[in-house]
Amino acid sequence: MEMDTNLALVLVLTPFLGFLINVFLGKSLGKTVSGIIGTVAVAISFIVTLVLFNQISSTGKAIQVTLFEWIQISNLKIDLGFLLDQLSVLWLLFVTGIGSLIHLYSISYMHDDENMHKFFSYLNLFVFFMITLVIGSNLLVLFIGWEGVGLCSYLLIGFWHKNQDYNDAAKKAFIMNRIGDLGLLIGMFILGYTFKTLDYSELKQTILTIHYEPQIVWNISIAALCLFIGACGKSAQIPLYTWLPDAMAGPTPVSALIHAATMVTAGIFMVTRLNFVFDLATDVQTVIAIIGAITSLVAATIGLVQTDIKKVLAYSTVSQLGLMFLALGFGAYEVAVFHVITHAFFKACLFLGSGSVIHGLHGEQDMRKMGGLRKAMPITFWTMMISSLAISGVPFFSGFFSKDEILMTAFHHSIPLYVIGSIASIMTAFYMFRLMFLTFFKEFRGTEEQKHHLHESGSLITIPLIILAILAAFGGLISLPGHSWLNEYLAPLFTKVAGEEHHLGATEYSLMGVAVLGGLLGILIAYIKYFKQDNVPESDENITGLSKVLYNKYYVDEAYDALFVAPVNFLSKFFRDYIETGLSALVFGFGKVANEIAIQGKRLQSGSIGLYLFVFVLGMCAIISYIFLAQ
Amino acid sequence: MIHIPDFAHATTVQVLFCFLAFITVITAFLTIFSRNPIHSAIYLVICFFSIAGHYLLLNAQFLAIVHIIVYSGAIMILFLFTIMLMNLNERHQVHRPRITRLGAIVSFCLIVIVLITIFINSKPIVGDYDSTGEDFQSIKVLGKILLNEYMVPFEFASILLLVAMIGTVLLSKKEKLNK
Amino acid sequence: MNVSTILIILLIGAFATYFSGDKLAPKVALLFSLAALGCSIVLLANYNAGENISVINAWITQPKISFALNGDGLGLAMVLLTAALNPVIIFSSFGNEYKNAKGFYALILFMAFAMTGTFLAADGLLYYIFWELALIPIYFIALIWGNGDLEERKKAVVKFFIYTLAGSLFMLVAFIYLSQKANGSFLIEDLYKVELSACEQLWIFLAFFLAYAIKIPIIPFHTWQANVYQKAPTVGTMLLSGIMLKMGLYSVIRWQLPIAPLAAKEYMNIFIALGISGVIYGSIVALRQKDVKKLLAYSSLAHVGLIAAASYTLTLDGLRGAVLQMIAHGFVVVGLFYAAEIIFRRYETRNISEMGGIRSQSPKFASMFLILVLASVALPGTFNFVGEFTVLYSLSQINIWFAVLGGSTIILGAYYMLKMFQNVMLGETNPKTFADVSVNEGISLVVIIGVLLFFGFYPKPITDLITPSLETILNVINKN
Amino acid sequence: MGNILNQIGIENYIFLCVVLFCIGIFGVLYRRNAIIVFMSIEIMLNAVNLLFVAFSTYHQDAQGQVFVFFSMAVAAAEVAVGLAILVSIFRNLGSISIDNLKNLKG
Repeated sequence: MEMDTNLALVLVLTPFLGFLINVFLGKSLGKTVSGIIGTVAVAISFIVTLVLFNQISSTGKAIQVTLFEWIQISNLKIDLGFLLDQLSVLWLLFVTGIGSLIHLYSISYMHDDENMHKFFSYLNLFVFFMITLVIGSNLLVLFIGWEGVGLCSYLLIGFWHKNQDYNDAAKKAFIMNRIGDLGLLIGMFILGYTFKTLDYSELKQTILTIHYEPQIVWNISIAALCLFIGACGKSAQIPLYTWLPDAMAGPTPVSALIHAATMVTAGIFMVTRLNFVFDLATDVQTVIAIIGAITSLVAATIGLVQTDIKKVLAYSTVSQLGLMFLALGFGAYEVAVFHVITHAFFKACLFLGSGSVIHGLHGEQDMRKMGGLRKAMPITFWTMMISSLAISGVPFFSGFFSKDEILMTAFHHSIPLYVIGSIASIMTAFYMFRLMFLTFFKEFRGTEEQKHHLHESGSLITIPLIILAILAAFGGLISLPGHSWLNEYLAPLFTKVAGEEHHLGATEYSLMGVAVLGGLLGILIAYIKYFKQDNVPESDENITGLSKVLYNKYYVDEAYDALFVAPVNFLSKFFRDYIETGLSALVFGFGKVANEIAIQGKRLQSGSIGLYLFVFVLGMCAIISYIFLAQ
Repeated sequence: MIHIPDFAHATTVQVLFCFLAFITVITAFLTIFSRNPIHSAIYLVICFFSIAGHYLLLNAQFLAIVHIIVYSGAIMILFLFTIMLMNLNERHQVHRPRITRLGAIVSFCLIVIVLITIFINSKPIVGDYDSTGEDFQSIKVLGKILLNEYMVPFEFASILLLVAMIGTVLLSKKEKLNK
Repeated sequence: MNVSTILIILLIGAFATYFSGDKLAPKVALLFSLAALGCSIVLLANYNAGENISVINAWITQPKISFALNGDGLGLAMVLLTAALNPVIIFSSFGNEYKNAKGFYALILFMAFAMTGTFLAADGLLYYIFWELALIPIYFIALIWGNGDLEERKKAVVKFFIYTLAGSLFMLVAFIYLSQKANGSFLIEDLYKVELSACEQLWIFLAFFLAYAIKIPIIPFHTWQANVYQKAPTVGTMLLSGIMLKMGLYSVIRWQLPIAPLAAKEYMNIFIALGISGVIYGSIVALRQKDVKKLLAYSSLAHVGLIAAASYTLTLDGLRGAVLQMIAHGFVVVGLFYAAEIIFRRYETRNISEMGGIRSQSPKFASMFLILVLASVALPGTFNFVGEFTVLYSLSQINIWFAVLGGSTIILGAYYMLKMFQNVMLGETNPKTFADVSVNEGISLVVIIGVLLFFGFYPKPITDLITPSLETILNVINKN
Repeated sequence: MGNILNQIGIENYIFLCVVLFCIGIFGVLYRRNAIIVFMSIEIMLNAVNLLFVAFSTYHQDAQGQVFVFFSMAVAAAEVAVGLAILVSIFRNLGSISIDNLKNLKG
């Protein structure tokens, strides 16, 4: 037990130590050293995770570590403790694994930035919080990580803080997340109120043994809904998704690590972690499925017309997250987890690839000014190609297996949602290959200056790309249809029989075929439109009709501004200018009234002693008669 | 009810009381209504003497004597000196507006009515008054009480008088013009 | 050793400071405030060792007024807050030059004396005297050493003084009425025992409420706050927001609720709603403030609204959360005002629109400021989160909508604080140079941040300290 | 020695004192001359003193008389100071009509 505690502490605290070193000494250590420290810190965590993974997959037992009592609330005790089980270790594997790769990548990518030590300290802090989020033994420890990663996201989106647009994006991300956080808190309150505990294992015990009354079921439903709102905020689902595309203001490694591979999957982690709660709230599950499906479709349609390479990937991320929630909505947690993992591989690879491109073009992100990079950047091209094939669901790449399972699950539960998911998948294939064609094929459309400097990125950038591409290609092997290592590994977590193992019957094969065909169709359209016909998206002013609506993201941001931000600002102004002044005048009014009474009363004091005496005698008469005659 | 003395069978004491009371009231009235302040002062002296008579009637010799000394001797002399110092006479009679008079009469009537009503309404006082025969008001007894029980107030009275004296001197001292 | 020692130290300190001359005064004041801190720590140790540190002496026999100081956990926690913040506040003023410094620092110590007395007093009239005594120094501090136009300042400060004084008078009336019922005794135990009808309780409750609602302040009694915070010197603002506001909140728990529990239960929802509307109102008004100190004043309004709401839940969680949040808010708000003062020292302005682009010139200051901002929006890991979570949890036990509405502070709070942070610190490098924090400034901020982070992860000492006395109070509340 | 009140009756004293007191009040209200006002006040004081003595006899208790004694001391002091004030008023204003004393006007 002592050993486990130490391991867990090493796991959590190494990135934190890296953060501290970089914060306090980073500047004097120099850029490369601080980068190495940051990377090594995460790599150590990764190694510890491997040890733990080995231990857990061999023993199958979860490790529970309690450090000390944190918050006392009358009927629930909240410890600062860790729970290392199959789910958390799995999550840790790709958090620290991909985290290490991205740290490595950043050493080269951020080398020109004067605040590189700060960047690494923030990244380390992020990893620290992410690990806390994943291994917390109760919801409140999860919440530390949950808000902590939000903070790091804020810091990293606004990393180039001299640009106020970036700061706005960072602020927006933080506040949108906080809306979700409130939901999560409320969910926690209801759970705490109903079950008197927030500890996962105790919660599970209680829920599995409790006697179900309508009130309790109702509470669970509301709690699940609130928790889902929290997940919406963190995992960028409708209606709280608008921050994620804006979050691309941050450096590209950040987008890869936080806004694609790890942080945004926290919502899925939380739902999976609390699967026993969501299983009891079937109505909420339906809501989750519907929202997931709609998100995936809406984000995919917006992704069709974006011209910023990172924006395309961002909307793709939102869309893929939607698909994961679709799976969660059907109770197919292991399917969602599977997609989380494959998505982490290929999306991280895509983002890093796009980062490599941007790096090569000295900060150019507009795809209209790219093209023909295939020759100059072969490694980047091939790795991105593999990942694009994976995300498009081309057979035998990782995305094929995971996406197919989601669609299959959807098909078994709800045909309309299956159709929506499939359309989103086709669109995914289309816009990914639109991206590929616009970026890597045909002639270069940028300036001569840029063309002159085109070159493949250094090995620190390409090595992570290659590793991720390999994972993206073969990651699907962990959960082959019919023989799923992942399902077995995760089985102890779920109360229901892990998924409904699909028999690979005729339906399944035909579904697979439809999916493959859909993916190929998307690729084909992209090929025709952007390779054969040599189209280049029009410049901003010339966009019209439906594509203008799409290009402007359905005007959702504007709608939110008009619906929420503007009224609050108006109220603020109104309160400040009228209510505050009014209340103040009211208080001064008391003083004014007193003053006025005094001024009027002054006249009574005429100074005429005769009058005073007269009044005095009258008063005396009144008092005497009251005392003696009023009885 | 007001007990009206039966004059036919009045004792000496009763007659004396009526006489003194009559003088007291009349001179008090005259004090107020005299136009000349000097006359007022003279009437007031007579009034005070009659009150001293009442004190004697009530067998409070000590007070009667003190009263004559303090009021008739000291206070009234002070009044007379002041009046003479100011050289006040009828010429200084100030004009009294009608409203003042009306007010005065109204409030006078009012307070008389109120007090009389209270007096009538209150419980009748027993006709028999107990008399223990014990000496309670001779100079000897009063002196003991005053200098034992009321020692401290007595001393304070002296301080009061001293302070009043100093105050009077200060107040009436002619201030030099322009400081 | 008992709790009166700390009062004596502070009082002597006030006089010693006054007579030490303008040059030495700041150092003497710091010395005495540190001595008071040391004394309070010793007291804490004694208390934890089970010693009786309370004092009770007869003072006036008719009516029965005693010099009674109650050294229980709750009072001690508040005394510790005062004693810990006081040196920080005094030390933070070292960068400024004050005219007639001896008077200034003597008044600070005197105010600390009165506030400590308020937290300790266990006799209604003694408590009232300390309560009013605390008002006098801040009046002079704000009036004489404040900033801005003298006429405007006078208007704001006099309004504050008369407003709070008028509110307190109702409390005095309530106390006198209570002591009549308690056979002329003002002792808190006797007042707790007084049996009152529901109607009487309501009136008593309202009389107390007026005094506290103005002091805390709860809307709509807050109109003095923003102006006074803006006009007072920063030290005064820190004293007001860091400690003096807590006097009102503390008194709600110590006096108002146990004395009139029936009324508190009957009208609980109304008062909670009032507190929560303060949260929303304060947050919204804070959004559009141009002056940093005013913005912080409204944020303070929002936070104390939440604390007051929690106190009125009459649950252990609510009271505990309220106390935790009081202490946390005390530290964070002092830190934030100090940060505003640091900017003012360099830029001579409090206008947000004239700031910006500071972070690139002074990374250390920016980091500390950010931590304070984050603590103020209750990021987990800071002390404020522990408080706010407990508070919101207690509200959710009464009615989940209270928690939802009160919880809007974590959204709106993040909105206005981050907006402020962005406009003050971020953006293109400011053309005016901004020197990074000096050692002196750094020490104050680091102490505050250290406290916030330490108790953020390990609030147990404070929770253990306050819980028994809160339970006692709850027993009194629930006695019938 | 019997009680003198057996022959006169306390109510007669009360009646006398009330009348005397009312005369005093009337004088205060009716006259403008400050000295006469002062005299009226003395009449009122004496009315009260007389009542004290009467009740002292009624209760067979010396306390009332002691009180009268003190009230005389106070009256003496009062008259001395009051007249001094009047003198200085007269010196400044050349009149002692109370209508002229309006400096207390608010």
